[in-house]
Amino acid sequence: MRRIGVFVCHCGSNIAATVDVKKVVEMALLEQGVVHAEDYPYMCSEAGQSHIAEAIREKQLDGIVVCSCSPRMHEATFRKCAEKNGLNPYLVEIANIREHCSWIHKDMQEATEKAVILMRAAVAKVHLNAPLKAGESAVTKRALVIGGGIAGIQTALDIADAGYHVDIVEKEPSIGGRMSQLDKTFPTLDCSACILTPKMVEAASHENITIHTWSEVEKVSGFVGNFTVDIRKKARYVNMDKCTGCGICQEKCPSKKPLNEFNRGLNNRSAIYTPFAQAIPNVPVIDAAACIKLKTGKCGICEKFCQAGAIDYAQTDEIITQQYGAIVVATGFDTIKLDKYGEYAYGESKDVITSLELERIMNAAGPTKGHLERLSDGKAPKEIVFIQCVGSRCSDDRGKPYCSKICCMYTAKHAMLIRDKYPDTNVTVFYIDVRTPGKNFDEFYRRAVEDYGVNYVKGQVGKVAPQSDGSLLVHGVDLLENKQILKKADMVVLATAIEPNSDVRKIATMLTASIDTNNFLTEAHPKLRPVESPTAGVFLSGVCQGPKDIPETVAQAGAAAVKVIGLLAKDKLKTNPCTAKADELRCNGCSQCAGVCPYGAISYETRQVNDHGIREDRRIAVVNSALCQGCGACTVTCPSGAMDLQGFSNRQIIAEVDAICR
Amino acid sequence: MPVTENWKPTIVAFCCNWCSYAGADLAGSSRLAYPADVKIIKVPCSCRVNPMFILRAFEKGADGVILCGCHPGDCHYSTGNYYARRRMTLLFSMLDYLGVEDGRTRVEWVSAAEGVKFSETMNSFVEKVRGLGPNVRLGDLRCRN
Amino acid sequence: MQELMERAKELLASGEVARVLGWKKGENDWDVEPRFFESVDSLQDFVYDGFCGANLSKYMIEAGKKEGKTLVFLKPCDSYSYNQLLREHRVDREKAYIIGVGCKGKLSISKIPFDGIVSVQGASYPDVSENLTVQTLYGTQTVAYKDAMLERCHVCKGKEHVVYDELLGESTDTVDADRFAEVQRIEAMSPEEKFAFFQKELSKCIRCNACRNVCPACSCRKCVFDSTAFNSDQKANTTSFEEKMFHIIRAFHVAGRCTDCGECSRVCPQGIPLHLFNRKFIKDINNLYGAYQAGSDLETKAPLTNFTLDDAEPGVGRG
Amino acid sequence: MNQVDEIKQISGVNPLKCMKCGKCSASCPSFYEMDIKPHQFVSYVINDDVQALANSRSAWKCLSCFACIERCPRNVQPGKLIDAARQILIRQRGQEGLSADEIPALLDEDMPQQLLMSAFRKYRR
Repeated sequence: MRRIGVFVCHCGSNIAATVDVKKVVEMALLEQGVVHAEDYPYMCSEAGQSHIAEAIREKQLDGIVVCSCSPRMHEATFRKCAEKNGLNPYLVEIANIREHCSWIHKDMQEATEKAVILMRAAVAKVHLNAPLKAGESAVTKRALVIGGGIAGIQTALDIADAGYHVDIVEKEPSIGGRMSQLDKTFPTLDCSACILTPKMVEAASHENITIHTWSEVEKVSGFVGNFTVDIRKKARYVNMDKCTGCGICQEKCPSKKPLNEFNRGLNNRSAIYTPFAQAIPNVPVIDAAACIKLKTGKCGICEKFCQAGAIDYAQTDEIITQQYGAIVVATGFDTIKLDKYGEYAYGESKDVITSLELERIMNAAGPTKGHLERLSDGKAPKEIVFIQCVGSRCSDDRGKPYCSKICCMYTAKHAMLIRDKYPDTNVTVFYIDVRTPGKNFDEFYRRAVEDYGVNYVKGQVGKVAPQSDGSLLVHGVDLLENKQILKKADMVVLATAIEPNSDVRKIATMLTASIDTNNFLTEAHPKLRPVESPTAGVFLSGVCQGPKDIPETVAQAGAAAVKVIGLLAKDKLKTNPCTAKADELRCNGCSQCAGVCPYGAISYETRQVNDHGIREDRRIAVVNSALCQGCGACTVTCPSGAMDLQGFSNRQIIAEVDAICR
Repeated sequence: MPVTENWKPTIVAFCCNWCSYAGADLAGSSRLAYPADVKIIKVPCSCRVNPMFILRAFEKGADGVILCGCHPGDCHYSTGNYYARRRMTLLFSMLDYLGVEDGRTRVEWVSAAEGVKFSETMNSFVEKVRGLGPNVRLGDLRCRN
Repeated sequence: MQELMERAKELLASGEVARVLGWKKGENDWDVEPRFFESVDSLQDFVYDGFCGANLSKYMIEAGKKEGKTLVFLKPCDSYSYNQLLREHRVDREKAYIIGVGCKGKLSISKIPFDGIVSVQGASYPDVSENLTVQTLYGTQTVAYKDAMLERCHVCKGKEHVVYDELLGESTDTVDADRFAEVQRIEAMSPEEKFAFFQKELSKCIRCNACRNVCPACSCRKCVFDSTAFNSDQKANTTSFEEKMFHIIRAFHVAGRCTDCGECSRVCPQGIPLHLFNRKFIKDINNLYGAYQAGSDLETKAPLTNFTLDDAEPGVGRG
Repeated sequence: MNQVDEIKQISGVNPLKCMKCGKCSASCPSFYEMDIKPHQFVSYVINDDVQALANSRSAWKCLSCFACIERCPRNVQPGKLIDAARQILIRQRGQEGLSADEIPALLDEDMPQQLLMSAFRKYRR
């Protein structure tokens, strides 16, 4: 019979306010096998843990139940504490009487009653806990970074500097990501390419980094420490070793119709192209959908002009399979589609553009070679209106419920740059609240207002009506003046909401990383573990985890790198001991369980078994505990209950059910 | 059998450790109340819940059993909830076939970020079970005190 | 029946098979029992007629462990069960010599008394004829063969064998009912009526475990109800709920593996229509996940160890 | 039931959802005829001043064109609030609103359909 100690935490007042902890202790002592029960204001504190240690020694406890906060918070803490005092860590169970009880019930009597029941369930379970031992599994000393934007590049550089090999997989023909499309960056207004390109070159030349551009992750299997990843390198139709990047093929290519994605579709590009001048690798790709040679077999001009003989129309996709110890998701973001926002006439008038399109227009390498002009008639705009929160902070199904965080800063940047370069252009910004909370951020915004005379108006815009004379009539409102505003504008820039890259859901499913309804990857803990996914071995870097600007992205990229280095530094990883195990006397060998195992951890062998005196060769299921992750699918498929899950065994769960329904 | 006013239903909720248990924690930290009759049992994945557990809960006096798991596609073990979905569909269909009130059992997919959904699910489920009164059809039909 | 007996003798005598698994006449004409015949002359008692409803594939689990080959006679519906056992590695194909026997539909002895024929002495029918003559204390009565047939034969799955070494005897088609008609009739009832129906049926259950012992799919070395695997070893139905639990779990464990051979209903001493549980699962699986016949082949994944991304949500059709 | 609950119950609007972005006022065609502007409706309800809203000129100047409801990013539906304010006023005045059978007498060809719809919406019993 187990000697169990029950420790009830007040959690300051979080629990004690609505749960009578003394009553829980009193009821605990009535439970079978409970030889010690006490309460303490902060059980997870040093002092609290010393109480547990003392009780273990004094009362020779071999089972601990801590009634406290969620096991996702402090189960590890209490298990370490038990282990330090000579008790197997898997003989500790947590009853969640805070998040699942005290915080959500107001009536003291009701909450206490429930806390007692949850305590009983935990005691009933601990009675049947087995002293498990964590296994070990090897760690492949190599990391994979999905996404080659600033987040991916920074993470890869930091990991590579620590001496581990990193592969970057980038969907586009070149790394650089969203940042390579920006003109200037806030708050220092230095040119985006100037601070990004050196990092790209450093990543390209780093001996520990391999870059796979024009490639996508196709399949991921395995788990932390040994992921097996299939990477599809799409056919470039250009031999990367021979190509010198001279660019003649792009000039001579007759097919100029495809829209240039890099310039947000504002101008066109040739079928064979590199997205931008400083592309890394500086090797073009052929867009199979637009290339006349690949479609009809005629043409082949680029092959003729290429002195290096690098063009190879016969190239096909290639699948590379690689082992990794850790995977970092750095898939970045894109602006949302504005087709549901008819009131801003984004689709109707060419002069209503998004901020990202404005970045390209103001960029010297952009479609207008850096001249600020209207896309409809090419004239310089005299009246520009910026509209904030387009699609952000919308709880209807058209937009996103969250604030995209970076728009107030980049709109202030745009306004300042325009007023500086074209002093006679008036800039008006319609805002709900200006949110510039970073270091030197508010000062930056105030400079736009005070030094550059940008006209900020508090009030959303109701409608943008394109007029017959080509101008745009903006129906706004000035809530502070309580006046409606009808402003004639030459150009309207929408600060569009951002959302994670469209492929992130596919990647999340492959990595079994949890993802929320806005397609942001869920972090293990919003405050305490922001760069790790709950799925061990998967780390988050950049906007895939939530809206953030470049300084935060680089900071998070570094943090993710440190977590990866921490993981790769270990030779052996502790594996979860709560794995499945087959009882050889009950197993029918019917291989139903292998049919449902997602990790292929179950194999079968015929061996001799002594079933109460009957010696027989039987076909027995064997679980490879290194591969098994403990999901339990096999335990329910097994009709005879032969397959059981250690740590969550059939009898333990039945015991919990009985304790709850008593 | 008249439903006595102070009758409180017993609800067992099996929550998967990675999504719905975290969703329950979020409901807790956001102080989104739901009736105290709901007691949560943590399981590694929704595919760990055996029909024996559900029937055992009813046998021992539960009035409603709800199974919460990750949204299909988000399962931490990639395919766990797909199997749970098939098993529970067949089990619930059999319980309806036996004439058990369909409000007593339910499956709900709740992600770790959906604290509100978790609380709303529990409130609506308890409401439905309270409407059905104590569990008779899946309990012991012999004389009750 | 004669050529079966001759062939059995021939194989046994030649030593190709060590034993023959067939049927033997029991105390009365109609309760025919499965039996192992070890010697040629013991084959005199071999019988194959309308009363041989027993499905012999389950006995092959143990037979496979003995020395030498076993000759077994499998009706078309029994062959599905054998195939399912083969797929679950419970039987040894090399140790079995399978003769697929023709089947003209099997008789259910429990049906005869209910048609007002009392104190039956014996029953027999010439091989070909359409009806059955029943000798009773009060003279002989004739019953149409079709009326005395087992329920499962009215909805027979088809007369071709899925696994055999050789075929003997012809079959006649006996299908004249819709397989899921009864299930649909119950499904259409109100919850109260459904509850009353099953309460009435299941309250008759005496937990003799005949259904479990005869079912080829329900053949665990140690049944979950006989072990402490779940701490729920209810050997007897002490409460009305346990009757339901036993039959729900038994049907659930064989869901996707039950070949609908109808043995459970045939052997139930209380005459409970147990096939209604299994057939309900088969109907749901067919509707929700595509028609699947357990035992039809060795490759397709069983429905409960398979999934598609857009399966129906549990309880979607409910209030 | 005090007026705040009454207006919330009629309109089904939760005024607390408003983030004061002003898009309703920006889209309102009869902004200038109104004394209380659309973005202020919610504050009058929150500050328990429903009577002022009911007695305001805005209640009758609103064309119930639903532009504000269409474009409100927070689904606050201010149009329904002012519509509910009208209902409260009509109820206070003993339900002497427009009834369907009085309409044929008021019809003339060049009266726009929209006006009829909004009149019936505003003055119905």
